[in-house]
Amino acid sequence: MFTVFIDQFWQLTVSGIALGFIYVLIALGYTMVYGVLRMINFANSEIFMWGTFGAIVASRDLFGYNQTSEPAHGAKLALVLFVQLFASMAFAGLTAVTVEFVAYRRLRAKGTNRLATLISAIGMSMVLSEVMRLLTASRPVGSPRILEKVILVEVWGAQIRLDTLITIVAAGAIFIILERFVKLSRMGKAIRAVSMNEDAAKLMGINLNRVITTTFLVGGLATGAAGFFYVTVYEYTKFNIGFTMGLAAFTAAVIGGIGNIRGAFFGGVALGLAEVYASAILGTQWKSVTIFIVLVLVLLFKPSGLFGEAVTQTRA
Amino acid sequence: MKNFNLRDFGAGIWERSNRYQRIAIVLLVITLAALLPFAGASFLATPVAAYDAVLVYPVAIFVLMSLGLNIVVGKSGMLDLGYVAFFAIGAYTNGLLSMHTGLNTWEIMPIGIGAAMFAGVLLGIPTLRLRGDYLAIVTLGFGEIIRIVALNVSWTNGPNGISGIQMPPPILGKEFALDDQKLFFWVVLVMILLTIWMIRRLTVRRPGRAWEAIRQDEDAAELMGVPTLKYKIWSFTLGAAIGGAAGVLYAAKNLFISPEMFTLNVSILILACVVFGGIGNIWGVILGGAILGYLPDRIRFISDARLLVFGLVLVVVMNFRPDGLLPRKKREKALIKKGANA
Amino acid sequence: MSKVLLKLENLTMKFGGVTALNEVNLEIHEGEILALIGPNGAGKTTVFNVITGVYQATSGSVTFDGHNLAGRKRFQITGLGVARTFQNIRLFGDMTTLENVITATDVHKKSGLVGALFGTPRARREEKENRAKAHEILQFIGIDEYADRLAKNLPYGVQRRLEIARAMGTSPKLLLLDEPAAGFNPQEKVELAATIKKVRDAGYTVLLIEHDMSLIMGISDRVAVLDFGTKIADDSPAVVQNDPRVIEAYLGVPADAS
Amino acid sequence: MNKKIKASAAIVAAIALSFGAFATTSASAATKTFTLAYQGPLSGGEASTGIDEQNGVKYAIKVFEAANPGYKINLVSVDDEGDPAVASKVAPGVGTNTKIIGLIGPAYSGATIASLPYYKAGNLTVISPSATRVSLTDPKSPTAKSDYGRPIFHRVVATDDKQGPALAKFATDGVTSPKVFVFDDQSSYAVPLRGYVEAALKNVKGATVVGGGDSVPNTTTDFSPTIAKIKSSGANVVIYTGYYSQAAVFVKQLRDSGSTAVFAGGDGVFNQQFAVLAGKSGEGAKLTGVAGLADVDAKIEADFKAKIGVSSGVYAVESIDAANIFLSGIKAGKTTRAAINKWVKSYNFKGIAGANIKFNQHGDISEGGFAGFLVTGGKLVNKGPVA
Repeated sequence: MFTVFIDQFWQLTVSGIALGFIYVLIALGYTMVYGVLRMINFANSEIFMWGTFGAIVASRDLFGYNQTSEPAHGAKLALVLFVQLFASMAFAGLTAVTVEFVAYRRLRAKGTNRLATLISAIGMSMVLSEVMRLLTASRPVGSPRILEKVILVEVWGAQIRLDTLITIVAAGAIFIILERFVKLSRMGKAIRAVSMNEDAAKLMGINLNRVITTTFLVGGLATGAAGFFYVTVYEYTKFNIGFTMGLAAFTAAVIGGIGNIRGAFFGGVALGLAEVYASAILGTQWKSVTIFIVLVLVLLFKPSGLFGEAVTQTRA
Repeated sequence: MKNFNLRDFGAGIWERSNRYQRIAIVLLVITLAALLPFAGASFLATPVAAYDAVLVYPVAIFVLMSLGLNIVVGKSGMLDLGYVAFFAIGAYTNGLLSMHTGLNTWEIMPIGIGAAMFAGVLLGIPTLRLRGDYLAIVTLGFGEIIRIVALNVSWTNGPNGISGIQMPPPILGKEFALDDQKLFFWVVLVMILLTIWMIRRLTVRRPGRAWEAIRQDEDAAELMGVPTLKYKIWSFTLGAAIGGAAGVLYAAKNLFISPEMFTLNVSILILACVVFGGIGNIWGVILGGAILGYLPDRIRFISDARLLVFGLVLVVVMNFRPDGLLPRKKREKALIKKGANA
Repeated sequence: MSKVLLKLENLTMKFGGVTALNEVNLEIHEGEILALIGPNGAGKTTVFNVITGVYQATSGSVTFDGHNLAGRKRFQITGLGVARTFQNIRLFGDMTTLENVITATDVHKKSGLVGALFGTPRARREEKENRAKAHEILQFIGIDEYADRLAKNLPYGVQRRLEIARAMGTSPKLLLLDEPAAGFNPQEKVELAATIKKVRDAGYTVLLIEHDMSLIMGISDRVAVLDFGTKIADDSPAVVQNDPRVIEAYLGVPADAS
Repeated sequence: MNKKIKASAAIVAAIALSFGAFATTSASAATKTFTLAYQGPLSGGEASTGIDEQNGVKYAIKVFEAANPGYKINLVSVDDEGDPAVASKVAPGVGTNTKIIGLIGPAYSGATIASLPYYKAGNLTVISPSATRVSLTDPKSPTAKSDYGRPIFHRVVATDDKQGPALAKFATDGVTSPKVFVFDDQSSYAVPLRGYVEAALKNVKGATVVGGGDSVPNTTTDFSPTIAKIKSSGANVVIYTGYYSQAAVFVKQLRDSGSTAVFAGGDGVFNQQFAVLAGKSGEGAKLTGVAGLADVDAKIEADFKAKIGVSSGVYAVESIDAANIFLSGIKAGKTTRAAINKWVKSYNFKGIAGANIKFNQHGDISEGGFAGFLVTGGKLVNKGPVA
């Protein structure tokens, strides 16, 4: 049972961290919105899915790649990857802002009815995934190999591949940029002000709609970046991939403490590792069960996640 | 009539009626519902799928499950995203018992309900201390766990599912038939009526007040002496019981069950029924279950874009009627009694 | 002197590094009105929260009517006979005034879910008793005319009174009132003072948090003063009023500064 | 009138409109009109399979109508989303709609089992192009009482217990002392097939099953734990029972990890799209399947593309064959459910792949088996039947 785990421990760890970094970025999408609106953005999984298509559209339609194309090298490689990343983020960011505008804004103006918002979000995610299903005729879409997956080094039996390295470094960098943005920029401060006290923030002259749109945009950009890495690593997407990835990322956000940006980071990495370890030890079929049991245990001892919600509202 | 709305209109009629008129109204409504399966030739007809079968599942069983989930989400304010778990437990209880024993549907029913309630208590005790969205994700996880277990252990036949479940034995000499599901619809209708009776009984008395207080302000409720955890577990368990009953019926109607029937989508769909119709209001929830159960089959002619339209309907209705089609009571008794229309 | 109903001994409450209550000792006697005063953030509401079980004390003990309250659940403490109101009104807005009170009267009833479902004689009887008792309390407080109105639609003053009525619904021995006069005009305050006296005369013991000095001086039997979590005075209103430490706490002028 | 009313009015209007748009299928004209149905996943995650199969059926009907003026065939699309729950919702309607005299499908075994009771009750003959579960035609299986489809169920596809040995044999062919790692995608297609493959491997000389296998939910795209298991077990052959899209994602990751183990898959992987999606990593993959339309007859494939507008997809040959059995029956004047059933039972003609189609008493075709395919140069190259 544990032979694979022991035998391949470092390889599993590397894979888990790489997967975890993708979760981190999607979790950021959930956590940003939750921090400000105290609401699960159920459509975030589909925003991610649209992000993956951004990368595909960029490579296919802008650079003319198809399934039989050769991988790119040097400056061209950097250019293609950069444009793909940009396209993924743009697709997802736009989708996120649209979701906010169509599914949430009106309800928010009417006051707080969390469940109506949740159902509206669920409806919106159905719309998003169905539109993509019709556009792709329900078929999986492959991405050509743009980045050659060279094994760079092998340490303790763990292969560090180029795509793994790029994912960890770039996703980490994007995370840090967004985290700094929320911490330091004027807009970021406004976002945090709203998340602490909406009414007070309004009184301070903060334009609530602009802040919320920005929050969705930032969350969408992070989620979109995750879409790019997903396509680069797995070279595949389909209209229904959002659900599984979204659920895992959301779980990660909750484990870390939803609404807490650092929590999203640790939650995401922890989930990536837990998933890979559990698959190796118990069999891949039990990975979700393991994750949910971990989740329940975490919540029983830390009812608002490992790092807690950014703002504790509990007052009695 | 400036602020006409259907809910208050209906409530108004009810408030103004005397005992005999009320009995007449109830009988009339029940009769109309019981006659529904005969309306198959009207505009209600469903393309492709058989109308009487659609009435049983999804429509009637969705209504039943929505009523059950409404106790949890609507009455006591706990967001449960794993309601399908209890449905699955009921269905699998029926499947396994009818495979291994000679018990019939009605004998299995109490066992299925009991199993679902037991699971409800088991899940409820550790998790119902959690609030809001944390509870939501934990229940969601529970629903997935049940499905994954059913998929991966051998005694449930794994992904192959359980086939050959017995049809219920005849009732009052009338046989259940595959090509005519009226009898089955009436059975589910009776279950729905029982559930409505139960909910109405409970809501006007102590449990209803406790749930309502918990929903509105859990801390205040506990400080006013409401044993909140106990009533939350009761609410959860009653919801589970109804979900389990629906599961037993579903397995008996379907004759075949497999894990892929019990995905998260079912939980979400039932929650959508509750919120769409009018959370907290029995009549709203019934309407929601009926419409959302029925609509996808009614609009099969737009086959490919069916789910797209369904999603759009959810978004539009929620945006224009956030409290659902028939929202929970908002007006005060005194005003209705006077028949005033402010 | 009558018997001690509630006793706080060396009560300390810490939140992380912040000490909200520091070794507080306090006794409340049966049948008195005790006012708890102090500047904002002095820890008054924290005292309420510890007594009612919202917080578990870091150290020290709370004894009520011979029962140690440590580790008891909130609803059990309410069942023993402690009830409170909230500074920021926390009524059940979607329930009627009457239902708010009945919810509280349920605490001493025996019938539960099964009784309600099958309409057992006991459940029916208890429902009737509840209803009668609730109306009685509403009449006592003087808001029975609002019985069928939704709580969220009531005028502000009535909501404040309903908070008291709801707490009385639990048949408490000790009533904790958290700033019941907040937002009242002088006329309403006078009426409220009369009501609180009436409540005490009906046999309840009252612990009151309030800022309005004239109200406190008018009705309290005793006044305790908290400052930064420490009790600095505990005596009759007249004595406390002239205590230099109390004046310092309120005005911020150190007594020995010169 | 306030906003609320306007809003609800709009909703009501929208619903009414969509109801109004529903018109009953037009009544039959002067020409002889008959109705067949296709059942399979036409929406949802599995839709591509159903759409491909239905295209095959549509093609067969077009060819038939062109060759036989005066005949008009209506095709009812029965969308079961590949989901037994949906199937049991739509099947009663199909079973009682006696206009439908024959049904091609259902595509999936689970949906078939859920539908069977209703079709048995209505004596509706079905011919499935792709439901491969053994119990459907096995009177001795423990679940025969419900699964056994006689007399109405037939299929023009070989069963899992035939494919298991074929796949085991083909995968290990030419590998000295094969150590085989087998894993599935948790679907009701893949899990039983994996069982048959593992059982058959016991009979392959020198072969051992290693690593304990794995069961990977078909929504997974990260196969690193599975690959870790494969490496740890030292397997030199990897067999996947699942579908082509996951297989392509997997085989890429397998090759990227430096593994050179033989990759093999069953008819779920057997799809031109596998080679396209997997690219270079797919080279040398061994697949078992039944030859596709393009492979069988390039001329028909060209005609198919001209008539339908897209290339043929999975199970195109089987779908066309199944449709042709019904169509020839209609031509022969068998236009009731009972007559069609008799016709199908005694059917004995060549299918488009050249082999004779004749059903045995359980509804299985007596001929037909699996061929082995090797992915070479991005194409699936037929290596001949595996017996």
